[in-house]
Amino acid sequence: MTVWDSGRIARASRLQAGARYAKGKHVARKDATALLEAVIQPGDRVCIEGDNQKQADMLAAALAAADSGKLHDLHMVQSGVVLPEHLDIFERGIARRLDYAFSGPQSQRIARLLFGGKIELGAVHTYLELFARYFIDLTPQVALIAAVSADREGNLYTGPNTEDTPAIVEATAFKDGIVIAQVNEVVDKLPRIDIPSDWVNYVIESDKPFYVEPLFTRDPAAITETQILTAMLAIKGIYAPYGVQRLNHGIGFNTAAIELLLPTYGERLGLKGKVASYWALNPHPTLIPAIESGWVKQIHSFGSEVGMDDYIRARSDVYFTGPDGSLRSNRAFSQVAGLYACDMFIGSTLQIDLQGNSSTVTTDRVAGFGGAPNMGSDARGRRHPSEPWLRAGKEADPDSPALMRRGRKLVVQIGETFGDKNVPLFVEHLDAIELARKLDLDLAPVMVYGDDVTHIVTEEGIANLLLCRDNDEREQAIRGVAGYTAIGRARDAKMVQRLRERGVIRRPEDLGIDPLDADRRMLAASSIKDLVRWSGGLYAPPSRFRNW
Amino acid sequence: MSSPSWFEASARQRVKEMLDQDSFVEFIGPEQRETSPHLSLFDLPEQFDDGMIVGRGLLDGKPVFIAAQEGRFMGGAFGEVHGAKLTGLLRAARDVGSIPVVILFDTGGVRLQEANAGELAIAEIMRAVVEARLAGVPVVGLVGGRAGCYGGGGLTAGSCSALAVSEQGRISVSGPEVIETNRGVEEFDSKDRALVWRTMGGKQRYLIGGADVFADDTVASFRDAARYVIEHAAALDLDTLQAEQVRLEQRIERFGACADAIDIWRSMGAADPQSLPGMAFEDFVALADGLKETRHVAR
Amino acid sequence: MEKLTYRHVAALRAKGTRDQAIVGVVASGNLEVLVERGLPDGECEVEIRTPVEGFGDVWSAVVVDFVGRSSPGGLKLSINDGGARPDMVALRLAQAVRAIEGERS
Amino acid sequence: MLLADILASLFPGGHEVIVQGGLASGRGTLPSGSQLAVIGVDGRLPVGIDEAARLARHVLDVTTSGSNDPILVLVDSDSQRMSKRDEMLGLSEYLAHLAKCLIHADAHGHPTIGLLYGHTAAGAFIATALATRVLLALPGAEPAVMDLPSMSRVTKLPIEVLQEKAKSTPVFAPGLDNLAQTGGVAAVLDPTRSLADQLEAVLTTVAGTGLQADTRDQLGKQRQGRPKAADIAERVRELALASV
Repeated sequence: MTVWDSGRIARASRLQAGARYAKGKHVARKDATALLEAVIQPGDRVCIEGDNQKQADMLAAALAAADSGKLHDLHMVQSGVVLPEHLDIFERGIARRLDYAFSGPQSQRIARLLFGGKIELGAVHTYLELFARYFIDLTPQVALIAAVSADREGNLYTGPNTEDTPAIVEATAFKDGIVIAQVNEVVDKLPRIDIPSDWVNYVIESDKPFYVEPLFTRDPAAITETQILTAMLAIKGIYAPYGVQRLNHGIGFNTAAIELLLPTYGERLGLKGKVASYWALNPHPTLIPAIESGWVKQIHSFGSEVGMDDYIRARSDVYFTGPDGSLRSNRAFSQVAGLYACDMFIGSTLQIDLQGNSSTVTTDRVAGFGGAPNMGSDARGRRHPSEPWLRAGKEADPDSPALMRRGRKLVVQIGETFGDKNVPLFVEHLDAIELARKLDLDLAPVMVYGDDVTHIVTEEGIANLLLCRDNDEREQAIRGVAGYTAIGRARDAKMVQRLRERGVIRRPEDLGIDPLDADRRMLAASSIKDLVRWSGGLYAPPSRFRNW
Repeated sequence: MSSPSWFEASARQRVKEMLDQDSFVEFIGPEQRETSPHLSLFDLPEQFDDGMIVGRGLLDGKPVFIAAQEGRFMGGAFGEVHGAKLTGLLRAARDVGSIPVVILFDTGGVRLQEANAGELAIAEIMRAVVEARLAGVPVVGLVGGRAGCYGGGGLTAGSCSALAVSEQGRISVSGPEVIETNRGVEEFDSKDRALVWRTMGGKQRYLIGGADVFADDTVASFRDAARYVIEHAAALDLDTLQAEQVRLEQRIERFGACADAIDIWRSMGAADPQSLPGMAFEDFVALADGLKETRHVAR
Repeated sequence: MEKLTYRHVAALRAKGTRDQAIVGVVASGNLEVLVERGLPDGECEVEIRTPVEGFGDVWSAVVVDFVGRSSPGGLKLSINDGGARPDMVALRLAQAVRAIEGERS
Repeated sequence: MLLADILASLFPGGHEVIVQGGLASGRGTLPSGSQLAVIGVDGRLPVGIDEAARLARHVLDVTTSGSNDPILVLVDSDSQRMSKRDEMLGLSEYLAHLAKCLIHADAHGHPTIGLLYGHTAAGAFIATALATRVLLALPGAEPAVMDLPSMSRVTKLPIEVLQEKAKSTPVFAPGLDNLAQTGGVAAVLDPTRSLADQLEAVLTTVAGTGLQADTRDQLGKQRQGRPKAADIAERVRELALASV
């Protein structure tokens, strides 16, 4: 006889196994590992919540402390491989297979484990892809999540850093999985309920608050004159002509410079209200001056940012907040917003090749891209028009009839021609290809494909790839802004000159920008302290960013 | 345009913009190429002025000798040439007997690649500071740069007639990393920047009497501070030293058992000591001037 | 430490009457440029000391473009490099010419 | 040499120097009959705020005593005390105060002589031994600005490389010879002879009141340890004087 509810039966037996450690739904911290050993089974798909910001760090440590005789061959399906414990479980044989989206600080170690055969790699995803697969073929049997607080019944308040939690819990709880939450504290009354208690099976009070990385805090003091020049080029050469109202920014210093130039340089260009009003963006501290100057109408966020909570609470017209007043972030929804409702993505990368493909993966670092590939891609499913989208579409394809012409999302790569330690931004071949060969992958880890990129901005100028009519032009347009890198020096000077005459390449002087005007005094804030001042004292930066 | 940030400005900008317009004359300027004779041994690049600018200029029409360290070159550290320029300037001030000296500190201390020369330079500078002061010359220090005022720089600052410091300024002998390396992270967590600043930063120094004027982080504010401290510089004599002895002994008696600067501020009477680091310039000055007990800071 | 010297013909004499100027600072990723008059009006010399060896062709290209874009006739530019990237070098060279031409920063 | 042996050799007729908590203070009579005030740091004690304040108090007591006794500063110290408490309470002020008291005393009839007989380093070195008019040392003294392992950490150069470089220049590596060559240590005494005799000889050269020119940079030039300092300082001085 066919059994149609084997999942439900399995869940019941897992819950029974875990029951001895629980009082209601509450489990003591000291029993965390034992609970995991009881409810997880060898070979399970397990998600440890964690992305480029928040981490279910206590549960990660509890799993890493498990007996590898009891728990082994797990298939980890999680956004981030960020904590040492995330890889310890592979080294110890507790886990074997991995599907993930992002790894920042562990990117070097992950590469070593991949080469050493300790990790069997499924794929490197974007956040949105991985969330999608949670509902199709990578549904977790057990999810280990993090919340700010729980009440006695097990309702959860995930607070400003809600981030991935709803997507993970939705997929797990409604497909017979087990949801285990670490919480900073158990309280009588939650500020608001983000996850209802009947989707949660166990709650463990952690000995310290879950870790959050202040990844989106960029110290204005570190912004260079060259970055300011690239920011001026982007504002005057892209934001202004396209009238970009809806956008997403990456996390680099070039885009931080743009944020800090809006209230100064942008204001002088008369762009207030005409560009940069609606955002899919984390609460970047560097956007505070623009917000305070009345540039920003609305922001939806993937996650929160350390120290921004009070500021957000006091600016609920701008941010999405709950009835309790605190931010409600949601990575899945914000990714969708960035993909479908934004007309531009602008961000930095480590390598760009002659076709415009870009990647932050190098041969010894398997970084994963998080959300960038979704932000930095043209959504083929988009159907609503907007001026920048239509204009970009027309530039790419001037001859098709307007009513049948797809628009294009503006995907802008911005950076200096040389990065840290004089490493060139422009390369003949991406390191990602070499890595894919070494690891025998079916697909090289490309962050943004060249055919999605519309503009490249460097200190030498802007290359508008939409206006290139063939691969040759495209290559020379890229070489034409590649500065003194080997790629740049090998340009066909005559062709580059012709491209410039056609406006495919625009130099600072073509835009009426004098590079010598790129001065730090143009920044609306030149230090973290300035940002605090702009916020009226509401922004409370983490200690490591202070100089007071 | 508002006055530029002191912290952000280069040593040359600070000198140029705090003196009367076009009044600065440099001694042994960069075109003389009197660079360090030792850095090449370590394959390190030289700077034409060795990170120290000395010269004379006018402040409100009155002549001053001025010296400025570039905190971004070798962390503003004292090397042989760097230090000798300041020594020579102080000796000249001693000989003239009437022109004050303004020192714009921005230093991590002794330059390790020429450590012995740097250490001796500081000994010579301190002796020259005292000689100038004994000759009746005010020698004043301004602290608010990127590199802070560490090591021998801190000792030299402590020898000056008067000091002005901004919030960003730090005055200390051992740097945070040095303490952490030698004594462990439990003694001092150098990455905890709030701890660094409340332990050795400008506000703490001003509150406990380690500096005479609290300046805002602008060239204009430091210019005002310099004028003020030149006017109010303490003479160096036995009375001053005895007063300083009493002041320093009392500090140990009163605060020697405090575990943290927050405890010091609380015992000074600050109602909400935690709020001091975040406090805006004017608010802090108003509060601090109510708390500071030693009005005349003998040094 | 590598020492590089480039001499070029310059189209125009640099404007202004100042004898010398200095911009930048020798720090990581930065450099200082000391600019002095004293060469014949149609000549320009750039002398570089850099701890990063083996980038002569990049320096050469930067200097050629600089001489083409600015009008550094009669100028000697001496660089102490702290490992600056070419874009920073180009910026400082342009700033140096502006500084000796007498514009107040 | 140990402190007790040094004191015995200096003051064969006995002395009133006491050592308390690593700090020495008191006075002694040299064989010639002249009186000598003594302060000192012994047993490689780090110099923190408490130590600096006590030493400065002794110096001020001598200055106000009405005598014209020279002050002998005996040094076997660690570096400055590296602690949160000391820096929080303003160690730089305490060390500077001690140095100022010594230089002030020197200028007011109490010639100061330093005698380095053990270790010393960094800020403690500046505030004690280097704040005297004449710095003497005994063989085996170990003055240092920073030890080579720490220097290796900061400069990111292996210790062997630093040791190799130190052969060609006295300018950075620790050690008595290097400090002497750069002009910091005036003379090294002979421990096999009477220290009292040797000290009295030095005292005759520093007799008299008022400050004498600081000649350490000249000494460093003569001994080829500091090629530029003396000339640069003198050039700046002359330019400054000419500018007035």
